Amino acid sequence: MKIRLLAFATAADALGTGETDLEMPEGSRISDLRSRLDHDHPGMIPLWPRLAVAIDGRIVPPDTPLEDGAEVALLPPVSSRALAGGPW
Amino acid sequence: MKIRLLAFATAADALGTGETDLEMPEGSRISDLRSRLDHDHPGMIPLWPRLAVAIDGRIVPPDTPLEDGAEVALLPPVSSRALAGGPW
Amino acid sequence: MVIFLGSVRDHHAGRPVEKLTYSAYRTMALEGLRRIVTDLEAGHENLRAAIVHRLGEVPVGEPSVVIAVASPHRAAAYDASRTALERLKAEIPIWKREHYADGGAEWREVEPLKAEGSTRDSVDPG
Amino acid sequence: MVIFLGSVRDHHAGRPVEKLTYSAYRTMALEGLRRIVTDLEAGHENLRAAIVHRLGEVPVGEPSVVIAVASPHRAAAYDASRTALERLKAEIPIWKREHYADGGAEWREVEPLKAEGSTRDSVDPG
Repeated sequence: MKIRLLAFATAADALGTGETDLEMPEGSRISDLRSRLDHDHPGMIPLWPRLAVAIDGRIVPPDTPLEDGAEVALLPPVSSRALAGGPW
Repeated sequence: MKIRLLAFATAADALGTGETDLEMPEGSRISDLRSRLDHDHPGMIPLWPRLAVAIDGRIVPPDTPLEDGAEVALLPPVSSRALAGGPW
Repeated sequence: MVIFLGSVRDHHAGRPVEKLTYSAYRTMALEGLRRIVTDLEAGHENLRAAIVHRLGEVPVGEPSVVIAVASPHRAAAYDASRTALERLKAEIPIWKREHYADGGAEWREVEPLKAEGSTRDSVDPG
Repeated sequence: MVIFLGSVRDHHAGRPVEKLTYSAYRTMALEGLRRIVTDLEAGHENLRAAIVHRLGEVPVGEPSVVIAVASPHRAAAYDASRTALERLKAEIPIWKREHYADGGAEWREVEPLKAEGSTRDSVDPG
């Protein structure tokens, strides 16, 4: 199956792209996608503990199955806390 | 002694003017001014319980002595509570 | 930056309002507004505030009050904006007269005017 | 009406900032902003809200975010404005990169993105 992968901010930097199509084996889950990205782009490894992952615009748990045609987005932290007392 | 009397909103309506000079006996206090105004303008009588009085721009107690040249202002309630839940 | 715009509503207690006229004890009102701004700016580093209140006739729908507060800290900006508004309504000698669509007009006088700082109660000279 | 303007500050942690660039997951960000507006408007009768966030390059001093809330009730307007701002910062997938006067640039990534409603914690896929 084919998924569309979107990445933003530091995740885009680590992948070298913000948008790409990936062929994944049937039955793959987000955890499988993660293994593959970590292998091809080791810069991803330290990011995962603070990444959220969305499928088709909804944040989902890490073992969520992928489906053909899904848009999977890697969402680094946003800047809320820095802004709580501070700068925009 | 001569004082300048300012009145606003319903107090101005009751006095028929927003600004007038008054000759008061030496030693007069705000309470004496009140008696005089109530005599000349009975429409003032119901207003006092909710009026504030300022001398030269400061809200003062009811027995404050008047001084020659003082600017005495009769200040009806403002609209804060109506606005608390509501309209400007 | 937090900006509050207070606009004239088109009704009061179900009665259609056409316009307001605001009248003020100008010197005391200006001094009071300056005092509010000074207090707010003293309360937070790098906070700046400005308050403008229109006087005279203001048609329905137009703003009569603008409060602008700039601060690097958003919580401080919101708090200062609200404090300015509450103090303005309690301490500043500005009165409003509502002119109704049916031809009548009434002063809206609700709360006895508060002395500065809004903690002291107003003085009842009666 | 309460208007919040969020502007780009000229420093971060003592380091002079020249500009920011904002990037977004546009479809999800727009949907999230609409959800915030819908929630706020559902929470108070006659309340109306609008949120705008600039993307791309924003120079120091210029606003990047505007939140406007109109309500006949001022407390509701202030509360909704703040809620919108806090939710925007926690739930909306918009990232900012600071470009420093010394030539460096860094993504500011502080809080893992929250799922909608901001009560659930973000999901850690690790």
